[in-house]
Formats: sequence, C-alpha cells, structure tokens
Amino acid sequence: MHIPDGYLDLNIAGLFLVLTLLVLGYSIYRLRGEKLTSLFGVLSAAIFAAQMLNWPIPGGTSAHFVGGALAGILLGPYAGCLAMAIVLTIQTLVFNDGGITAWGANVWNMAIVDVFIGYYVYRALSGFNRNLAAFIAGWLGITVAAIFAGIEIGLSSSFAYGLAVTVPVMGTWHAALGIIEGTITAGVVSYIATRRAELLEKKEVGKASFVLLAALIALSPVFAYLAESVGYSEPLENAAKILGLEENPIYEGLLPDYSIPGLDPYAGTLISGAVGVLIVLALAYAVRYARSNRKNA
Amino acid sequence: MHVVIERTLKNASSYFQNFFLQDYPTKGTLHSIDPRVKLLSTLLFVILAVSTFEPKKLIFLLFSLIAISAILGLNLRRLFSRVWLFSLFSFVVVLPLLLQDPKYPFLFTLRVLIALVSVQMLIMSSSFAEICSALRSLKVPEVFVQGLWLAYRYIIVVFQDIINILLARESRRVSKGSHMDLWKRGGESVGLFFLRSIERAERVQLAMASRGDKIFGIRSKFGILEIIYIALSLFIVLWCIVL
Amino acid sequence: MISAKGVSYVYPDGSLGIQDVSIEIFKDDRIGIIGPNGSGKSTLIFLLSGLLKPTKGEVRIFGMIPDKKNVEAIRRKIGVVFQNPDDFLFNPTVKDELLYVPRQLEMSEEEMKSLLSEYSGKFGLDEILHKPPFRLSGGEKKKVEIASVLIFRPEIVFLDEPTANVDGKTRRMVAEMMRKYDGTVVITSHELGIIRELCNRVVLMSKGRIVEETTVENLSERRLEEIGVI
Amino acid sequence: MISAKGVSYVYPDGSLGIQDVSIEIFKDDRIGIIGPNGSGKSTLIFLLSGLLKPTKGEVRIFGMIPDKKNVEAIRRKIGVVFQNPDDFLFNPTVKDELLYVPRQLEMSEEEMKSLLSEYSGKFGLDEILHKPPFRLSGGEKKKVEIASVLIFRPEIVFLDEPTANVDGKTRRMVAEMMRKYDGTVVITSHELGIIRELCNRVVLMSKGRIVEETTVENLSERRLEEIGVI
Ligand SMILES: Nc1ncnc2c1ncn2[C@@H]1O[C@H](COP(=O)(O)OP(=O)(O)OP(=O)(O)O)[C@@H](O)[C@H]1O
Ligand SMILES: Nc1ncnc2c1ncn2[C@@H]1O[C@H](COP(=O)(O)OP(=O)(O)OP(=O)(O)O)[C@@H](O)[C@H]1O
Ligand SMILES: [Mg+2]
Ligand SMILES: [Mg+2]
Repeated sequence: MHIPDGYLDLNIAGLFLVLTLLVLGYSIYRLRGEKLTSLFGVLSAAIFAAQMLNWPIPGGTSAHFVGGALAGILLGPYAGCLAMAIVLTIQTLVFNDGGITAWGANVWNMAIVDVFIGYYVYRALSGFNRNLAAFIAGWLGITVAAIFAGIEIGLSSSFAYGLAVTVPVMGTWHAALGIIEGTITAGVVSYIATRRAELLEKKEVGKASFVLLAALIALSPVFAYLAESVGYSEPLENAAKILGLEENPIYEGLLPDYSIPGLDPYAGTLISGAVGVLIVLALAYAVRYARSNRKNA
Repeated sequence: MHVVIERTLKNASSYFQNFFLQDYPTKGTLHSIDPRVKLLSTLLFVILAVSTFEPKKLIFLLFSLIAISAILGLNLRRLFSRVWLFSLFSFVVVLPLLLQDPKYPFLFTLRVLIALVSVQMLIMSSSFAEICSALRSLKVPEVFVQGLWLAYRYIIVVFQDIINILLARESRRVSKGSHMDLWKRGGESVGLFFLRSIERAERVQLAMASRGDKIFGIRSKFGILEIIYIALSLFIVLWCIVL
Repeated sequence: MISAKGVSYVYPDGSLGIQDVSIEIFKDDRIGIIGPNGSGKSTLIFLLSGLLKPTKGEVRIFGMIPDKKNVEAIRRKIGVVFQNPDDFLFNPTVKDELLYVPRQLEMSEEEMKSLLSEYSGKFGLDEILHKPPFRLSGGEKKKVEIASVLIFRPEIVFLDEPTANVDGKTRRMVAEMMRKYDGTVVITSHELGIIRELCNRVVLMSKGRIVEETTVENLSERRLEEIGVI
Repeated sequence: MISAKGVSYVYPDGSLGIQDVSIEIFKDDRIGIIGPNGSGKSTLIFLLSGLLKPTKGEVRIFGMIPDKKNVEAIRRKIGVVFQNPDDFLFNPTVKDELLYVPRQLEMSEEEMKSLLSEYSGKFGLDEILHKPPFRLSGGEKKKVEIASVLIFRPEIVFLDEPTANVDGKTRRMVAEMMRKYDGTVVITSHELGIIRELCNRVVLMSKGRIVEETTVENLSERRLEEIGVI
C-alpha cells in the first residue's frame, strides 16, 4: 500500500502532507510529557517486519500487512499514529519503500485512517466480543486505508489509471488480505490480554477529537478532488513559463550563430543536455576536490 | 513444513539485518557532506523527477545523478541492486497501459527510478543516526525523532533475536513434527516471541535510562564542500527548468 | 551517597525481587554483594542505581529521590554494568557504543578521540570497533559493556558479574582498574576471588533479603556454604 | 564420534570465526576448549554440533555429514548448552522448556514426570517451574538451560561456559554430574578450575586457530599467559 514517488501529483501530495501534519502534530501535542514505552518500540519493529512482505498489484500499488489497527488498539490512537508514522518514515529512509513526496499520503492512509478506524471500531465493539472487535477493526482499517490510497492515486493524473480502476483494485485486494490482517490483529490482542492485560488499559479519548478527526478523514477525498480539479499542469513547465524560458533558450543562447540548416531541435536539445551534464560533472569534481582539501586540513 | 518456514524466516531476518547495518566503514565524498544538505537536495531531486514527463529532462536528471554518485564515491553496482526491484515493481503496475500509450509505462518508470536513485544517494551515504540528527536540526519534533531512533534500534535487536531463537529451536529439534503442530504451536510461538521482546525491550530501556536517552546532535560542518554541493543541486534544478 | 530504607521490590508478575532491604553506601566504598542465584542481587543494583522504583520503601541517591527533574544529573554520576550485555548494548557499532555517553556530554572531538583510543586499547577492542555489538562473542560483548561504562568515569560504578564470560587477561585488567578506581564501586559476583581482591565491605543476600553485612576478613565459609554461595 | 577436517567458518558479515581447524572427538572423551575472548570457541562448538555449516572443510558426526535427512537423528544424540541462555530459551514456561525434547521423543507421561521432578529438584527449579524463562535471574536462566539439555541425556554434551553466572553450589553440582556423565563431554570455560577438574584432553585456541592440543597435566602456564587466557 506504500505509494512510491512518482505516483502522485504534487498538489495531491501537498494536500495530504498538510492534513497529515495537522493530525500528527495534534497527536504529538497530546503525547507531550509521556515517555515512549518499550511496547511502542517493539510493536514498531514487529509492524516494520510484517510490512516488508509486499507484492505489486497492477492498477494499484502494492499489497501487504499493515498493522495500523493493531497499533491503535495496543497504543491508543495518538501513540499508535505516531508509531505507524515512524515505521513508514523508516521504510522511506532506510528501504526507500514509499516515496518522500508521497510521505504525507502514506502516513494519512496507514497511520491515521487505519489507526483511528481500528481504534474506534475496537472501542465500540470490544464490550460485545473482544476477538471479533479486533478482527473487524483490523479488516476494516486496512480496507478503508487501501481505498484512500486508491482515491489518491486514482485522482492523480501522473498515474494514468482512473478512480474506476484504482479504488476497486486496491479495495478488493485489501479486503481479501484484510482477513489475514484481522486474524493476526485478533490473535495478538487476545494473547496480550491474557498475559499482560495491563498493556491494554487505555485512556479515554475526548468526543470532540473524535468528531473532528472523523470529519477530516471523511472530507479528505473531497479536498483532494477539489485540489485536482483546480487544474494540474506540470510544475516544471510552469516555472519555465514564468521565467519566460520555454523556447529552448539554452540552445539559442549557446549557439546563436549556428543557424546551420538541418540542425534540428532534437540535436539542440541533445547539445544543451550534454552541456548540462558536463557542468554537473565539473561541479561534482569540485565537490570531490573540496573534500580532499578538508581531509588534509 | 515448519522447517521450511523457519529457514525462510532465518534467511529473511539475516537479509534485513545486513541491510540495516551495511555501508558503515566505507567513506566516500558524499558521506562527508552534511546530512542536512543531502536531505534537502534529495528532496529537491525527487520533486524535480515527479514533476515532469518530458523525456529530455528525465534523462538529463538520471545522467546527472548517476554521474554525481559515481564521482562522489557511491558503489554504482550496489546502487543499482537497490533500485531495480522497486522500479520493476512500478513497471509491472503500469504495464497494462502499454496498449493505450506505449511511451507512458517507460516514462512513468523512469520517474520512479530517478526518485529512487535520489533517495538512495542519501541513504547510502548517511547513517541512520546522522539522518535522525539532521531531522532534529531541521526542527522535526523531538518525540518523533526519538521514536525513529528507538524503533530503528529495536528493529535491529528483534531481527537478531529471531535469528538466535531459530538456531536454538534447531538445536533441540529431535523430530520433524507435524502440520497440526505448526498451527497449534505457531501462533503461540509468535505471541510468546512478541511478549519476550517487549520484556527484553523493557530491560534495554533500563539500559537507555542508565546511559541517558538524549539524541546527540552531530556537529554541523558547513563549509566550502557543502556550498559547492548546494550550487550543484541548484544548477540541476535550473537546467531542468530551462531544458 | 546512596541510602536504601526498608526497600522491597515486587516484579509486575508478582515475583518477589527483594524484600525489606536497608543499606547505606558511602563515598569510595568498595562493596561486594554475594548471594546464590535468584537472591536479588541484580534487582538490588537496579534499585540502588535508581533505575527501578521500589514498590515499598525509599532509595535516596545523593540525598534525592530520583524523579524526572533530577534524573539526568544522577545518571551522569552513576554507571551500571548489566549482568547480561545483550540487554545493555543497543548502538549500531562498538564505537558508537563507547561514545554514547561522551557524545551526550558534548565532549570535544579530540577528547572523545583520545578516550576512545585509550579504552579501546585497554580492552583490546581496536579490531572490532566497526562491528555491531550484537555480532560479537560473549566475552567481547561484556568487555564492550564494561568499557562503555568506565569511559565516562562515573562517581559510582555498579558492576553486575563483571567477570562472567571474560578471559583471564581481561579479568586481571578490570580488577586492576577497579582497585585504582577514583570513586565508589559496587560489585556482585559468583567468583569470590574478585570480591576478596577488591572489596572491604561485603553484603550477603539470600531469598531477597540481606542476611549479613560484614568485612571481607570476617566472611565465614560456613555461612557462605549455608546459603549456597559455595 | 565427531571429526572435523580443515574446517573454517566465516560469519555472513565477513568476520572470521575459525580457520583451518581439525579435531577428532572420541567416545567418552572429556575435552576442554580454552582460549581468550573471541578466539572461536563458541563458533567451534556450533560447528562440531552441526548447527552451523562450515564454509570450508568438513565436519562428520557419527560418520555422517549433517543434512536434512539425518539431522533429527543427530540432534537426538547431541546436546548443546549455549553460552547465553537468552539465546536458548523460547518456551512459555520453565516446565515446557525442560520437557521440550522429552515431548518430541514421545516419552510416556510418567517418565516425563519423574524426569521433571528429578532435574528440577537437582537444579533447584521447583519454585520457578511455572514462570516464563525470560523472567528469571541470570543464573536461574543458565540453570534452566543446562537442565533442559541434560534431561534428555544426549550421548555428547557441549557446554559453553556452564559456570558463568551460576552460584557455587550449582557449579559444584554441575561439575559432579559431568564427572559422572555416561557420555562424551566438551566444555569451554574461562574458569580453568572446572577444566582441570573434569577434562583430560585440552584444546588451546587463539585467533580462530587451534594452537595446541595437550593433556591437562601438560598445560603450561607460560603458554596460557602468552595467548591471554590467564
Ligand atoms: N523480569 C523479571 N520478572 C519477574 N521476576 C523476576 C524478573 N527478574 C528476576 N526475577 C525474579 O526475582 C528474583 C531475584 O532476581 P535477581 O535477578 O535479582 O537475582 P540475582 O541475585 O541477580 O541472581 P543471579 O545470581 O542469578 O544473577 C528471582 O527469584 C527471579 O526469579
Ligand atoms: N554473529 C556473529 N557475526 C559476526 N561475527 C561474529 C559473530 N559471533 C562471533 N563473531 C566473531 O567471531 C569470532 C569468534 O567468536 P566466538 O564467539 O567463537 O568466540 P569465543 O571464543 O566463544 O569467545 P568468548 O570467550 O568471548 O565466548 C570473534 O572474533 C567474534 O567477533
Ligand atoms: Mg543477577
Ligand atoms: Mg563464546
């Protein structure tokens, strides 16, 4: 379910980055003064390991165990959300699984949507039957999270599949995979409940936060739709336009007098590209030279 | 059956553990650049890559990044070994679109590939501690960085523990056992391992408490080296715009 | 410097760690804690160093009860060598392990460099400085652990079984360092030799209680045999 | 019974474990392996017991090279006490730990019961039988580990540092059991006392190689000091 770099349009990526920072910031604010527990560390490690088994699905991204609901149930929504965000960050920065520009969207799906749905579903149903509650929390959490991922990539024009493909593909794959996710969630929760029940004690979370979060989550696809319909065009081309540079200026600047007939724009591009690479090479060697000076100093 | 599962688990754990710990002793030029600078320029390169579908810009970017990696001391073989799988992965995902637009799957994969290379330039040249301390000095909240550091260390420890336990099981496995056993005992073993890890982590936490758990800042080393690297990054941005 | 009054500790699962223990540690003491397996030695060390909070009674360190505010000041002055180095080592390389505390104390690069080469030389760690600490042999781990505590020269050092798994040469070296140590030293060990060599005060434990406090000279073999130490 | 010829082992990260080691173990041998930290003793034990595959050379156990088909038969006859009990214990309770192998051998309930009470009595584990093994003191873990290997009476026992962290009484008891043991025993220890007490053949290791093989009587102090054992 990790969205790599290159799948999302930058405006959608930016929108989810903002939403994510809002919620994550609020979670961190709620956790102020608390120490991160060893359960936090071990759970992060376990979820990390479990997420490594992933495989590609055409028309979507990838399918794998997520563990967000489990984190929500065991750590509470705020620490759970932080733990998942941390796992996703490590995956981005160590394994390069999940893109840097897609970080906001990935955290939104797996660390916010999945964790909060998992937590609240479990809280609502656990009085009735703990194992069933954990199972449904795990299943629903991953399925909804996958649907969100489907919406994000489906709305993006960089990813040529439309919503009609991405949402069903991501949704059905993960609804199926969710059965395993639910089973594991239920298994771990019941095991912990019998051996170290005190780890499952959780503080109440205020109603206001719940309503606010639920509203944010529910509205985020609408925001995304609006952001996309404002119009998406390639930012690099925009920048060039603003600077008034769209007419292959380098070629003309470099070779003003070469109006040799037959030297078509392709060759021009090739030449300016090569010149660029040469300058990059020169600068890179300068960096290396500066390094050897620093070492000697 | 469970012999196969255990063996797979053992191989996977060793693989991940090695992944986490490699690259420590080698030091190229890229390694000595301030990680904050690398982090920001990586971000820049990724944004460049994902904001265009123009072949000439993408190819220019790819060439530049590979040239920089090679000149500044990254092992290109290893770089390739770390990016090909995810690139292929993306190619598979968009392959069905080949019929509609034959260029699209290739350009799409190229964007993904360039982004992967940029991120690897950061990862392969910085230890995780350096990245954490860079994040910290870029004003990422302390809990978050602390959590990153904590989780990272536990991941290493948990993988090592898996390897050890599997060897211990092997040393006392005197009969093959049945499939039923796998289902009956498998779940319990996982749960027990989880519990054991938590309690072990509680002891490790005592150790951290006894030695302090402050994130130390790696001293910034902002100098001519960093300035030239920034100039290099900015030049690439400029050229991508005008190309 | 450290005083415990009527301290008990019960583990979360209900096992008794120690029960009604009182002890006072003075500056430059050399204390040996002796007792059979499971008698509560390690638990006592965790309590005296302020890492665990007593379930009953009170531990004062430098006159203070450890809390959030003074904990850092206390940590800087107390070093604890855990019985099992695997619980103690958590950095990516041996070098990071040794420099973990010095870095937090924001020592200068040169100072760290000279400390590193001094301790890694003494303990013979030069060849493994770049290895991850959990890929070492049992004794190498213990050596790294001891070195990374002694490197920041704490005022009080607690050593839980410092000689388990280490070779004779290292054992001699550690004994030598501890004898000359400019500070307070508390040791537990099943090897009475090192206690006799280093300590003046000896505390005998059995079943979670301190059953006797004497000097090394007055240690009675009969008593030791009775509680199962020899 | 076990023979190693020109065996080397390099750890996956490239560290040298042991290099070009050849040794033959005969029935009812009492072998002591001595060497400084990191000299390859534990690695050698893993190789001789067939738990690690040599990267070079050949280990034959009962004449066989361990493979998928014969591995269970070999395991049944060989017991290995790991240096660090934390790497060894993985069952939910001490009782399950002790009965882990007997259960696989499908012994009868009565037999298991009598074995359990015999070994738990000898090692003083009665009170902790129902605790999870990761919630024990360092020495208790080691005792559980030794007991759960000896309980299935393997033909060959490898003991890696059996006396580390255990109290004097247990040490005496283990030494006594091993002296009377009806089988082959291989021990590594930094405590030369137990080697002198139990072994006839001694193997000296240094830097991954066997540098000498002699009898206990011929152990030269000079040599031991030279390689760093004392
Ligand atoms: N994590 C734990 N959870 C529950 N009980 C524990 C835990 N650690 C130790 N105990 C129990 O507390 C008691 C004291 O243990 P402690 O580790 O202090 O003994 P010790 O004197 O250090 O023994 P050793 O010489 O074996 O190291 C023992 O009975 C042990 O079973
Ligand atoms: N898991 C591992 N990965 C990499 N190297 C290892 C690993 N375990 C041990 N080594 C290295 O192999 C060499 C031999 O280690 P071994 O554990 O066999 O030593 P030992 O003689 O048992 O030492 P000790 O007396 O400290 O137990 C050491 O240099 C050690 O650093
Ligand atoms: Mg102890
Ligand atoms: Mg060893």
